[in-house]
Amino acid sequence: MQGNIACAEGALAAGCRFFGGYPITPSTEVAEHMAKMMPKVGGVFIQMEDEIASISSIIGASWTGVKAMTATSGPGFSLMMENIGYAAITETPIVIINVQRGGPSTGQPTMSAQGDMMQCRFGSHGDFSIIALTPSTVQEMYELTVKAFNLAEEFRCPVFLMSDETIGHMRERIEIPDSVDVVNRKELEKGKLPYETDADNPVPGFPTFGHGHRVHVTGLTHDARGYPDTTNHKTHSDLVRRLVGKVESKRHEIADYDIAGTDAEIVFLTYGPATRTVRQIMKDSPDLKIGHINLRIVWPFPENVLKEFPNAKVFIVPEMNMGQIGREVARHTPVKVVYLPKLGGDMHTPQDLMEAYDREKALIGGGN
Amino acid sequence: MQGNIACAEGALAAGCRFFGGYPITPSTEVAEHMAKMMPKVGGVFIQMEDEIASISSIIGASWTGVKAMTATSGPGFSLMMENIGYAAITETPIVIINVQRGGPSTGQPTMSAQGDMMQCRFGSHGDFSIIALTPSTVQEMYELTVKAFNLAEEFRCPVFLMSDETIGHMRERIEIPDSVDVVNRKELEKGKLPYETDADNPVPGFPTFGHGHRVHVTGLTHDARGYPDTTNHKTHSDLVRRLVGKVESKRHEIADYDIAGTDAEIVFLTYGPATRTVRQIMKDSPDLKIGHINLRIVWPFPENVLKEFPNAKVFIVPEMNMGQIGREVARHTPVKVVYLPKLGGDMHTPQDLMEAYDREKALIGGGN
Amino acid sequence: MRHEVLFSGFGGQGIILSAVILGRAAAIYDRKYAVQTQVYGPEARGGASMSAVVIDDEQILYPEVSNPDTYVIMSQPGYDKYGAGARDDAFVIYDKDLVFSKPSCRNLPVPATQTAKELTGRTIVANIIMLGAVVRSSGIVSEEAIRKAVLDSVPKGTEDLNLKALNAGFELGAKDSQ
Amino acid sequence: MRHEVLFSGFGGQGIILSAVILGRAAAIYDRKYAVQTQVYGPEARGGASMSAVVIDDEQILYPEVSNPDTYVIMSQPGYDKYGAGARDDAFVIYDKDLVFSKPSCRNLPVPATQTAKELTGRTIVANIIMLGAVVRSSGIVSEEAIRKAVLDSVPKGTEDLNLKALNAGFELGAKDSQ
Amino acid sequence: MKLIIDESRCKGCNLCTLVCPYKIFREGSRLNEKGIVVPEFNGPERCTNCRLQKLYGRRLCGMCQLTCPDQAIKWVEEERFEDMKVVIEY
Amino acid sequence: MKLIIDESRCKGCNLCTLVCPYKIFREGSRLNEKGIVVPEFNGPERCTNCRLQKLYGRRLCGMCQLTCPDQAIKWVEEERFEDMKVVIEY
Amino acid sequence: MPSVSEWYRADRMPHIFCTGCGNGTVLNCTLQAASDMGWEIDDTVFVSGIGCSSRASGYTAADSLHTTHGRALAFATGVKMAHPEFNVVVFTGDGDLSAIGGNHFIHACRRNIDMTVICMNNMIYGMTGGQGSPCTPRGAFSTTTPYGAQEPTFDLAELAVAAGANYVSRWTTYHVKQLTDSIKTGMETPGLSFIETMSQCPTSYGRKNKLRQPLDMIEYLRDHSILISKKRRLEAEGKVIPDTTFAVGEFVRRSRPVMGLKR
Amino acid sequence: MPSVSEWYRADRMPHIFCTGCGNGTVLNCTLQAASDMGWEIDDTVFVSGIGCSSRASGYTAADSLHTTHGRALAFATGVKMAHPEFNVVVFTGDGDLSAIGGNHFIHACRRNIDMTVICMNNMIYGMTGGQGSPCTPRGAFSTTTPYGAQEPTFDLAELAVAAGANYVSRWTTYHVKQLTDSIKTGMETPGLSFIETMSQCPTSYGRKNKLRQPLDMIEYLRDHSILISKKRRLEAEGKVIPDTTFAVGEFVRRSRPVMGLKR
Ligand SMILES: Cc1ncc(C[n+]2csc(CCOP(=O)(O)OP(=O)(O)O)c2C)c(N)n1
Ligand SMILES: Cc1ncc(C[n+]2csc(CCOP(=O)(O)OP(=O)(O)O)c2C)c(N)n1
Ligand code: SF4
Ligand code: SF4
Ligand code: SF4
Ligand code: SF4
Repeated sequence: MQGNIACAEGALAAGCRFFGGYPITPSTEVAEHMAKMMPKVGGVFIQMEDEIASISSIIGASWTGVKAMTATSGPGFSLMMENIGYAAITETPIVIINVQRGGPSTGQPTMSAQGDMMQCRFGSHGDFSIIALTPSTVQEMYELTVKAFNLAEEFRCPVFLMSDETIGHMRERIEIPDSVDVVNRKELEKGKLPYETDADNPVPGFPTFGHGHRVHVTGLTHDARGYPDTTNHKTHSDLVRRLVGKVESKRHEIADYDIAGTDAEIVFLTYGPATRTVRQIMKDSPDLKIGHINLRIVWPFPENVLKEFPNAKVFIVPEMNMGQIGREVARHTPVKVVYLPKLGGDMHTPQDLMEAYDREKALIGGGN
Repeated sequence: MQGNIACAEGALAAGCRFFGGYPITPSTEVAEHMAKMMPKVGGVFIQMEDEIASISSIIGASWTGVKAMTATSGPGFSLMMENIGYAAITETPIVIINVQRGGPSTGQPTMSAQGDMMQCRFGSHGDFSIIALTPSTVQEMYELTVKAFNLAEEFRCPVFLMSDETIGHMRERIEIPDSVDVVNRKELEKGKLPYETDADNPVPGFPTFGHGHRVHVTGLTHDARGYPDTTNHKTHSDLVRRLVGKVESKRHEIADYDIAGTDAEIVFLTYGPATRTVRQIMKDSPDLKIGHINLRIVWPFPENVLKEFPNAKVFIVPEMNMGQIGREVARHTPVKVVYLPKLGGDMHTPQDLMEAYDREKALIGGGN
Repeated sequence: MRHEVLFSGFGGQGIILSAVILGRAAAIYDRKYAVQTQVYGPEARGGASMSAVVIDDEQILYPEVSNPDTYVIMSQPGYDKYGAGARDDAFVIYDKDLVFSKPSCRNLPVPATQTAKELTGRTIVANIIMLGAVVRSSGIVSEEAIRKAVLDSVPKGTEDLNLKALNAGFELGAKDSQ
Repeated sequence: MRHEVLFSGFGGQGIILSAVILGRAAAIYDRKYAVQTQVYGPEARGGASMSAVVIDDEQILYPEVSNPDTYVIMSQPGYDKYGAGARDDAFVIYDKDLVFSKPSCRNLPVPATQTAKELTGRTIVANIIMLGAVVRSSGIVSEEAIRKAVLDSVPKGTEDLNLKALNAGFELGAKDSQ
Repeated sequence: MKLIIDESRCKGCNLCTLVCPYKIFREGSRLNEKGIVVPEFNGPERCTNCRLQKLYGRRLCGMCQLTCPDQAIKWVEEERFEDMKVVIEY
Repeated sequence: MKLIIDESRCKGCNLCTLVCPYKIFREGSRLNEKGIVVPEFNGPERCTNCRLQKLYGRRLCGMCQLTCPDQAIKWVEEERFEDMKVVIEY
Repeated sequence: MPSVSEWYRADRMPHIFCTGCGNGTVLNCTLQAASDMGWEIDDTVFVSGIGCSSRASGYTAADSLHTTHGRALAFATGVKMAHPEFNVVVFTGDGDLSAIGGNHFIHACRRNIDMTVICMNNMIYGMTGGQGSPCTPRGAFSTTTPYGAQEPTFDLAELAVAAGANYVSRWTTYHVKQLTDSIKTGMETPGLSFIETMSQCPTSYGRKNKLRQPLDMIEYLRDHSILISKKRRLEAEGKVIPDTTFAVGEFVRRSRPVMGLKR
Repeated sequence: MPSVSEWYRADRMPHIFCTGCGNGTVLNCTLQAASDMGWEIDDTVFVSGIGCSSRASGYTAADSLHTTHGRALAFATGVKMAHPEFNVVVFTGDGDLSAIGGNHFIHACRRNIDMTVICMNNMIYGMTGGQGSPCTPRGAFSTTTPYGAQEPTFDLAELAVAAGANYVSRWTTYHVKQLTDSIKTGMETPGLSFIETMSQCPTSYGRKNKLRQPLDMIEYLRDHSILISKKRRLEAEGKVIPDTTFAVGEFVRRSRPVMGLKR
């Protein structure tokens, strides 16, 4: 099965019943599969006039209580930035698939990249937080899409599956479970205000349209009733801190990663395709002491994972960009961080990583 | 004079003769002043149908050899993300004014903020680099706008004036010089290819439309001729590295900052309004040992400035956001970084900063 | 010496323009330093509006008013939000048709809106009346400076109307403040 | 054992589909592990197209072909770019109507496009002929598996046409490779 | 039924003075707490709607209410004793 | 003047076989290097444009050239000795 | 069946519109029509973009979605397609709908989605303080057309017709009865109904164009409107119609294929 | 005056269009018209968006701006307004122009900017492999309409008329002579000229709709077109015109106010 198809299947399994999208290479197969499947499951597929309309439509759909998603790639992703912020401030659960390709701009439409990792976190104006998942196998395209929907419901924020052309277009066999764990929309309790929260419950219940909540939803700074309150400093400050905090404060619970070789001095931190390459060299050279962190969720960044490697002398971060998540690593550790950018469409080869390993090994000195 | 008007006047002085924009609070006065002035100087003011069209129009205008700019705020800025990447990859000199307001989304339309600092660097998909200037006085709204145009010509990349409602709507007296230093478009030499560069000259000459270069400009990955070459890894890798490198490698030359109190243990790093507050407390309490870095250019981030404070025990970074440039500081120094977010529309007060100072002072201990 | 003047009222009363004019008078015609700032709702009318001017002989660093010495108040909500907290030695001048509370510090009630209506048939120049009154009774800028600044700032064709209002304000300001 | 098969040709020849079918045959019908990847230009036709399948008995980590043991080449530029660098013990099978170079390693020229045209009047099934030929001559997947995979993958109504092509391919593959 | 202008909502636009076919609103003169000059009634008894609405069991005109941008115009039940004052003019 | 099909450009769509009013193109049969079957000429001397263009000093038809999506159809100068072969048919 | 007063969100009144702003009137007519339709509040969703006019959604008692500038129709498409049982009404301004939102406008009309779109066309950007819009008449002043607007203007109703909407009409805030009836007809007509209301913005438009008083503006609207039937007749007779007038009335009522119909 | 062959960018040929793709034909007609106009190459700028059709700009010898998807007209507006002396020609596809680019389309028409816009309407998204577009006929198959397209379609020419363009026509790639003449008329007409060309995409549209051969597709286009004069006559006579046909010919030629005229 192709990665993109696995993603669409995962969405359907998670209960997605509304897809609004716009074609773009290399994510189009997600939409095409949805076009085929939605009528069969009683859901809605609609091809919108552009990506702005796509994300708008899924936010609208989500307010009717339906799980909704869209899929795109770089240029379309850039167009979604304004309404990603809208989903964040209105706390609308939505899932956005970005099958990354080579940027900037139209760049390399058919080639793989991971250049939108910072964008998915910081691409919309103002402060808020989001969750981003990064599959490295076709199986994970399926599983992490399910998980994306669950996290969207749990945290009421935009959740991104940040895949790439390599995994999106890769075909490998996957196991589709008979059933998956699904988190459903948590309806607002009667009598509660739409955005009423407290420190323990920073995520309010959802006042689904048509259920009698008579909610007013706005992208303006709003109070607990959901009413605009745009010049009150405290309302705004509280709201933004909550939007950021509800995700960031839970980052170690949200975290999803594998680690290996925790006693190593040289540690690779990867997400997406490079994870496979690190595993390949670890398999090929079982005697080398290689540490490995594979992040399946990069945002919020679970910086505590770095502490699992007490002997680390260097973190090598191979990315198909100029070094985006590497920046985050550097921010959290005094240990040396080596950025290993790979641009142009290819994933890191075992040679690439072995060379980096050898280089760092030589710098560190000492036996193996 | 109002900050936004000073900005427009600076643009005119720098030779801006095309303005394409769309109204949005709190940047609208820039457009309104341009509407009034452009006909008088023989330039073009056009109000486009939205912000996407606005940035498109100024890129188009720039290729005819005209200096062009637009002005916007958060929501409009988010809409410009796709074409910011286009300007970057085509190396089109343009200037974008962002008078920041409270986000995310429509947020606090009339209140001040600095929430788009990461976005201006990372908001478009893929890797490239840009330059961002941050005025803290109405005088600087004028001067840094002039400088923005000069840097755009020099580096052929999008240049941002990242102002905010506080400075944009502030009125104070400014001195307008009789003439300003202006960098003009450097025309491509005849016989050279449109994107022919070498290590010493990473910025190619400009093949202005109508001058016989017969250039093909594309947002696809292109070779030195400007022709699409979208599956060649090296073409892409070289192009992206050059787009990033032409700015980042010059970051210490581009840098524009003031420093004070280089022997201090407690150092404030500010840009925009908070600069004024730090200066106020330094004036009010001349006996305190306070270090201060005021950045007039935040991107590319001139990390060497941190080394000017050998005694620094803490960098306090007051920002009208949840801590965006503070991240960059943390990435470059092992010294403790204190984020001092202020949200809701107000700038940092002297009390805010004194409290932070006292808190850190207490933690550090020792005499003054 | 640093002066902080705070204007407050309904949106649409010209609260921001008043501050702009005062700032201009100080900066351009009295050659002092002045910084003008504001807070306003997204709505053009109805919401509360606040603007402020800091006037100083030296360069102004921190530009916000933190502890105004002079208030010009043109609505009850504006009074409740700002004027009510005025420090003891502050001076509060207010439109007595629209503010019903009584400040405890030195103050001057001015029938600005009423006077505007009587004088011109329209309430729109009430803010200029208030400006005249506050300048006369506080001397924060010279009368010559404020006159020039008003003329600079109002739409063509309304100069006479506004000067009339300013002069009316001077007269109302002359009355002893309480 | 890891097999790496690389397909290359013009866009529009069905290069990607060939790899998909081979991968499917291996993974679904031969119950091995298989990963299929590709490189293609933005243009639907004309540009060079490359796709690859890695087949292994164990789970496949690094999914790209780094050093293919089998090449299926359907254009001269495809040969120049990929086939020319084949290692000595590799096997190169190519459309002899479209590739004019002669590989130095073990190889098999197949008149696939010509045969397709003769067989069906259209060149569109040339890739299926190549598939048949490579399976027969390399044994990389079972013939049963490839037959099922072809049936799975082609548009309804064209099954017979494609089986005919596959069988023609088997026959062409039977001829001894050089 | 009786027509009232809710002073807490009226913003003094005077549109009601334009649209009423019976001209029962006229520009006011008194400044209210918000500095607003609310219109006054001028022979409100001429309003058919006030008088006949109950009788006919439906709204007869309502232009002022539909037009008033500030939802300031409403009909309220009258005190019983006003029943006597019914006068209809055309 | 003489009509040629540039084999390096022709992609074999056969649109020229449809549009030529004199039907001077017909589907080809030979596979070229790129695996493309380029159309063949069928009585090209019937083309008015080939023969009379020079005489009239302007393009007479050119449907094939305008239609050919691949810019593969061109007129080139003929070798002198072919001058003799002019035959016009209607 | 809720009375018309129940359709207002009482705890948010008074609204933020300026003195004499036409938006309040259009809100009245819309809620009157909804009430006349016998709709249930909980089956109804109001969607809007950004602008003064777009604030209207927040003063209705129903579920409402105040979205981003220009995008109301795209959000509404999601709402209606996901849940066709809702009555969906969109409030928008001329800037929101036809400047930044123009694409969603023509696509919603093309798809002919079963909803009612009410545009308060005040010929200006009110919320941001009076910049020109695609509907600002040639020659009119605004803060971005200080020398009088030079760009040709849109005829939004004609555009909606060409794009495919099933019902299209235009009225003004002076024509409250006709407007109310027309909105109701729109609500009844399957497919997309587009009702354009020429509306006064005394603050931003009036101030710049010597129509500062609400009364002046509404009289202007009244005096510059001409019934579409009359206009067509005059045109057929070859008469010149001054280009400052605009047609009011029903532009089209038809039954093209529709999306998002109640199941 | 450059000959027509000089208008092609020789070092980029052959182009990337598929066998039998109509885009190459439209390119020919456009460059022929430019050459007939006697334009200078260095006074001319071609602008395009993203899509197969939008690649056409890169095969012209002139300065050309291959922009982002849907935005060609907005970029072109900047080029033309900044430098009205240029002849500006825009190449676009039905997706580029009318899906993502719909807003710039109607606004460029409204502004009536003096340029020539050539849309290659192949009723599909070609570049991305054959998804439905707003111009995909109802019932037609594509990768995103696997059960036949359900959405109503745009009539782009009518939309351009309603939005305000001075010159609007439609032809097909079969009508190369008429198309060339029409493009030339468009180039001569001040204001925005919109020339829609129904064009064949055998690869993406044909493959899904039993029109796989270029010849089949072009014959389809020929057979489904009807002269607009004839269509109007038939309509006036009350005849039913099958909705699979489309009108070709000149929709409008007029002289509304124009922006960006040569000085
Ligand atoms: C993306 C974006 N651009 C610009 C704005 C600023 N803005 C808010 S409302 C508005 C214009 C509203 O005009 P209109 O829709 O005509 O409504 P009105 O206020 O006149 O009722 C603009 C430009 C915004 N909020 N978002
Ligand atoms: C913002 C954005 N969204 C989507 C795409 C992907 N994309 C490229 S071309 C295209 C469609 C082109 O269709 P059309 O304009 O009809 O041209 P054609 O290829 O059919 O000639 C799409 C959706 C893109 N490049 N950018
Ligand atoms: S229409 Fe309403 S708001 Fe206006 S004056 Fe009359 S009662 Fe007051
Ligand atoms: S029209 Fe051109 S490309 Fe097509 S077959 Fe004829 S010569 Fe070849
Ligand atoms: S600015 Fe204009 S549109 Fe906005 S509320 Fe005021 S009068 Fe109405
Ligand atoms: S996919 Fe279609 S539109 Fe694109 S080049 Fe091929 S035939 Fe032409």
